Amino acid sequence: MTLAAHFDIEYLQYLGPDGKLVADLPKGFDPKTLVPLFKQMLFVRVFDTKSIALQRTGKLGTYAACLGHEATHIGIGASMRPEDVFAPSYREYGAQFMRGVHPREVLMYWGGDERGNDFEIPRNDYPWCVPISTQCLMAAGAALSFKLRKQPRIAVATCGDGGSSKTDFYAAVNSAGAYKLPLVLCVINNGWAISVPRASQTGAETLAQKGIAGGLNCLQVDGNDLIAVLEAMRRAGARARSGEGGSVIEFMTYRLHDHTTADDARRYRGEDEVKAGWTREPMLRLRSFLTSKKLWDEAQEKAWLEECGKKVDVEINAYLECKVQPVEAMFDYLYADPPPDLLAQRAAAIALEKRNG
Amino acid sequence: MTLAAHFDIEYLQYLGPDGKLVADLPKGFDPKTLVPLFKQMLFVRVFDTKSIALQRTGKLGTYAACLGHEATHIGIGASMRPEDVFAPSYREYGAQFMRGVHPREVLMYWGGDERGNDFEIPRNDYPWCVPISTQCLMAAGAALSFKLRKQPRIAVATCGDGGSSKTDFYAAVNSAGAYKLPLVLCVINNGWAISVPRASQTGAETLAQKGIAGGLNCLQVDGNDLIAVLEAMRRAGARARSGEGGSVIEFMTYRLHDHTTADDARRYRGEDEVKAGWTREPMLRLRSFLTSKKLWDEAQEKAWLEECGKKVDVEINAYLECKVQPVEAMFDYLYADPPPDLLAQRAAAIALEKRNG
Amino acid sequence: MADQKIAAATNAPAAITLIEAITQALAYEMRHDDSVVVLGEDVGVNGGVFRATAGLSAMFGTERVLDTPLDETTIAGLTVGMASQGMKPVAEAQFDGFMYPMVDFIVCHAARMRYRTRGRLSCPMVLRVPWGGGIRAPEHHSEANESIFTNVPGLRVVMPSSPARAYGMLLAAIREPDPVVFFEPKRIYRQYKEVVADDGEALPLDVCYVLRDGRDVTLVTWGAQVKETLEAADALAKEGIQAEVIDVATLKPLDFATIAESVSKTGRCVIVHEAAKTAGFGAEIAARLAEESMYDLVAPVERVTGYDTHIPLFRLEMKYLPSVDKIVAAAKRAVAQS
Amino acid sequence: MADQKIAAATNAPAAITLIEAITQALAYEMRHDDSVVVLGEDVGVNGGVFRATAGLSAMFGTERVLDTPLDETTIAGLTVGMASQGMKPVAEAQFDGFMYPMVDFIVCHAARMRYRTRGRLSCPMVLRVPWGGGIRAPEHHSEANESIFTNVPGLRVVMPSSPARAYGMLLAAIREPDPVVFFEPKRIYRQYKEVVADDGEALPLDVCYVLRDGRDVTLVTWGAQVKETLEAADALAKEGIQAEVIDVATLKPLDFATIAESVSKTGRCVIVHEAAKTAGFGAEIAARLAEESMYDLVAPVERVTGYDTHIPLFRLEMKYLPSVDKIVAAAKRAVAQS
Ligand SMILES: Cc1ncc(C[n+]2csc(CCOP(=O)(O)OP(=O)(O)O)c2C)c(N)n1
Ligand SMILES: Cc1ncc(C[n+]2csc(CCOP(=O)(O)OP(=O)(O)O)c2C)c(N)n1
Ligand SMILES: [Mg+2]
Ligand SMILES: [Mg+2]
Repeated sequence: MTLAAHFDIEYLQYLGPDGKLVADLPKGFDPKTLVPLFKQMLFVRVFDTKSIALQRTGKLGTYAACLGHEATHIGIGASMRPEDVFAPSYREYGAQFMRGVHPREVLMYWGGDERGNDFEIPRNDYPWCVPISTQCLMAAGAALSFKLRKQPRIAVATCGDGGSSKTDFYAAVNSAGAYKLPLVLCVINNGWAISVPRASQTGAETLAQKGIAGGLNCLQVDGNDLIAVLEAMRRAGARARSGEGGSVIEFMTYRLHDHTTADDARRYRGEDEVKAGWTREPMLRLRSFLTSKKLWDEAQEKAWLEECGKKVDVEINAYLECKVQPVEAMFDYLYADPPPDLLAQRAAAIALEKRNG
Repeated sequence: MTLAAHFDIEYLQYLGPDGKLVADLPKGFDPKTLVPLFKQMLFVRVFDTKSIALQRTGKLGTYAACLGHEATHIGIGASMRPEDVFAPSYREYGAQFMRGVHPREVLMYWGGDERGNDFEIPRNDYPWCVPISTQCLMAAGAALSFKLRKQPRIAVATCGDGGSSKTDFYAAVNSAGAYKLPLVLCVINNGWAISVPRASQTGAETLAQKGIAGGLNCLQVDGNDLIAVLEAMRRAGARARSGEGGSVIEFMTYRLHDHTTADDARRYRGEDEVKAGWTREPMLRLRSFLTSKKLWDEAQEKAWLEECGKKVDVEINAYLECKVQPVEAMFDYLYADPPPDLLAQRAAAIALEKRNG
Repeated sequence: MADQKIAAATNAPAAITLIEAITQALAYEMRHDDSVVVLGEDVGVNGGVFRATAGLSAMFGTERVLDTPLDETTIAGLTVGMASQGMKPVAEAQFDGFMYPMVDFIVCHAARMRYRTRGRLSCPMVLRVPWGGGIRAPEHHSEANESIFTNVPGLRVVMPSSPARAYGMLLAAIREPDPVVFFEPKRIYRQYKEVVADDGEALPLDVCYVLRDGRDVTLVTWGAQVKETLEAADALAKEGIQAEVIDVATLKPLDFATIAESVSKTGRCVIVHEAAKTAGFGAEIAARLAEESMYDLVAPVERVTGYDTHIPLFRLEMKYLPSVDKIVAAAKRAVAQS
Repeated sequence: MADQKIAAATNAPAAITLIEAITQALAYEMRHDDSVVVLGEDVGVNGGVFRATAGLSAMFGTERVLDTPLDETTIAGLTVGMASQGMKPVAEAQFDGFMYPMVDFIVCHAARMRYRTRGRLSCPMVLRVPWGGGIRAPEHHSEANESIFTNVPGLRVVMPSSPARAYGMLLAAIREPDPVVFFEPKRIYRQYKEVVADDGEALPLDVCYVLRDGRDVTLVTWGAQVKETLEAADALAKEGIQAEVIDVATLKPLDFATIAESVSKTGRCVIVHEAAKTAGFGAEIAARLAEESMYDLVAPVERVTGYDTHIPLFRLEMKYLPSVDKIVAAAKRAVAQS
């Protein structure tokens, strides 16, 4: 048999579900650096819990929880530099917080207010992206712009296991390979795309191998293991920054919550599976690892959670106090230079508002 | 290093460019069966040459030549059964002739007459498909319909190296894997997509490996070697028919002509490359192989070419004699049950025709 | 309409919502025609995010109710492929805002299969699209994009606005030998119930429905705005203005005769739709009036539509949509002219 | 217009065709603005299948003139990505019939980037689309699909019909801070030459051009039909009918004021376009007339358009398109009314 080509896909994992190391730590890796990240993971979980509660009490629109994804999200965010560009799907709050997005902005977006997308800090990051995986291809375009202008920046996009079936994802893979783009495509495989299980999306054994279609670097990672996430992102980032091109990383995690607050996952998946998911979730193992290293303890956690609660409440209040935009906001951000007919509609809308009091 | 997955892509070749075997023939393969196929290849080349001449003299619209692709096209056509469905792109006449498409139908299509698509024989085959690679996904849909209705049929689609960049191609790969479809995706890599070389399309080492993205069977083949083409198609067909799912086969060949008669390839590729292409073309080696096996000789070729010329001329005449459709043909095939406003437009168009004589 | 259906029913039919009527029609046709399959994202065990396909997977199995990979291009391509080989696929776009990747297959293949092959192949498919705003949904879940398809020859574009019409028109759409884009006004999916006999009786796909008679002004609308338009007619009646209300129901082909007849009586026409004004489908109706009913019109045509901007996220969306107030004001303007 | 340009030119400018004007505008703007890049299939060394980008690769290198992989989704997505990060990409769809896969990115992202981020990000891109039929091209190479974009808020949709307008409007499109879909009537790419100074002067993207004055009937058109419409005006003049001819040039936003002013004078309007009639962009113009010019109209509006079927393959295509005859007949019908 003559071989035309040959490919291996590596699997990365350091921390087992029980918090024990299953492999040597990456060279030079200092466990102390995990503590602030673990704290961020806890913060995100508090935020997530309170956001769900907010939705349940009618104070927020549909909300996509991130329960169970914390290690992947925080690891991705932690690996990026401020000048890089992040193109999220819709639930990667942890990564966004690491980049400076305010929790109140998340709430405004899901609260039906476009101003939530006007991030005060990562000014060039993409907003949440509802049309699945289109953010991957936009990120490829961003990466292409960095490359053409010789800027030392990379683009990082995330999508789901479902999203990896989307043609836009493949287009991003293809472009990244064709142009050797500084792009990291993160496939966050949480097992489900609403009600459709991973196995129904594709006949591929791994989602990482989709990168082979474009000649990209491919890696599969335990996405509940923060150390593995960080190491995978470090490698992909280094490749991207040094001109070696793009990567596809599959992060294996699990969606512990419903798809969104509009979904009821009991219709399509069993209790057992969810229970098993809870045994592999990312906080448990990291807490136990850090505790074993004497880097974390119960008292610290209690104090920190309290602080998180307060911080999140400040954000929630800021969100709740935010007045609805005036009716002309509908018109004011459509064109830099709005045409006369649109201005006439704007005036009519304002007049109608005034009339209706 | 823990491996998540591992892939090998096989390369198939039997006949070297010099007509000598570079590997043992597939088990049970009888060289005699190549003779009628070689004759078909010659027929296609005669047809192609005459069609180009027809275009040059203003008697045909833009025409996409198939010069150099004969082994791949004939091999694909030969491997299919009448009840299968073929979804070509736009230059696979050889495969279509094997399935019963009349040369005059090809000419009518490129001559600006929709009746060319109304194949008399392969009634369920798809017509030529201009929007690149959409035929691949339609073929996946056809394959899905066979699978759901438990019909023992397969779908075969062809696309180019350029076409393998198209999102529709990836969607076909993904669907074939997700549903384990009886589908064979043939990527005919002729080195160029109009002016864009294969290397600019993708960073992938082979186009065959794109099938890995969907968990398909992948194979790379010397597309100028009819034996390799037949063997690759046999394997992929057998898999498809036995429920093992889809394949991506990359056929390595070369476009010896301009992209179409509307193109001038000298603008973007060198003479040397084309010259080298002629040393690897498919007829040369097959002729020499068959001659060495005493299965073919010069006299036979001369007689057969003469016959081909006559056959093609009959087809060309039939095409040239074919009257333009009446104006109402524009309206008559749009809906099974045309709406009244359309019928009114039809009547107006007929009236206008009459008025204008 | 509904009354006739009750009469035709064999056993006491239940009152159902528009979305239940969709489910009922799908189930009916799947029972009676083996070649009908349903496909889309989450249409299987989950029954669709709106529950339009609830129960179908259990009834007909996963070979008739197919969850697809998450890709709209895939859904469209597979659908065209199946339809052109003799099946009758009913595909679902999960939301209006996700159907754009389907445009290529709909325009280049579904709408042309019969035309380009001179009738050798055809494409009897239905694309169901939950449509429109006003349900406080996230971005891209609230779009009124019907106009994209109305300039495309070879398609039928329909939008029922009552349970009975949803049932009858969906049956017709599935039986139609050519492709149908079937918009479902999601805001009124559960607005009210109506008795709809499960008798398999299709409704025509080429007529407008006069929902209310009136002599003073013709209000023409479709989809969810039928609700506000009927309410506006009520409000106008209180002021002595008799508005005729027409539900267009089938946009393509347009039954302009029914609209023209009404306008020949009223002399005034207000077109109401949710999509942005410019080049929305209302323009076609106004254009036909300008061509064919000019001598009947005693007042300029009015359009009450979404503004020429995107439907905002939900805190502002109701201000974007046509409202009873806006319709009433336009009708009064029209009636004030003579 | 052209005259003014000659006056403004610094060195003797040459007479060029419409397509050469496109190339000239691209080259001008690439010389003056580093952030402008061109991308598409075969736009590099091959200079585009129509030669619109001929020479640009040699002048500006492969980092400013990018051949893309063969995928229109890719072209659209990369373009939006680059534009939203501060570049000014000018993308080419090789033919009108291949731009459908771009609809998703244009509608969901390009048209919304500014809106959804409240101005934080924007999308200054141009999508060039060789447009229309009549060149005896293969299937899918002859489509008039401009109406798809005209209902989409946030876009500009333009179509020049002379070398001077092509040059000035393309410069304007590239400099425009919001996305522009730029249709190029390929049938008249090389119809005639006109002197167009390479002076970098842009033309406005929001005006209609009155190409010929007349008092009897207003002929409104755009793109390649400007040719037939002007010829029809000549023919009408021979019969004593003075037709005013308006090239819409920018479809979105529509400069309706110019059309209304003309119709207020002539009282008659014939709209000519190549796309299928139903819900073509002509409908919007007719609708505006029905809303805003009703009291000026003395005859019903007429539309002379492609039929409501696909443009046929080339043996029949000229019978599909609006012709001088058809325009003249419609204008005479209009003038016969009073
Ligand atoms: C183009 C498009 N189609 C459908 C949807 C509806 N939808 C939203 S999320 C989702 C599932 C996504 O699953 P996955 O990619 O695995 O991401 P996850 O939600 O699991 O993080 C679907 C179908 C959408 N947002 N966009
Ligand atoms: C969607 C689409 N985009 C662009 C084109 C124009 N086009 C026709 S053939 C072609 C190149 C195809 O190259 P390849 O797939 O390698 O096939 P080949 O012609 O070499 O057989 C292009 C760009 C098209 N037909 N369809
Ligand atoms: Mg998922
Ligand atoms: Mg090729």
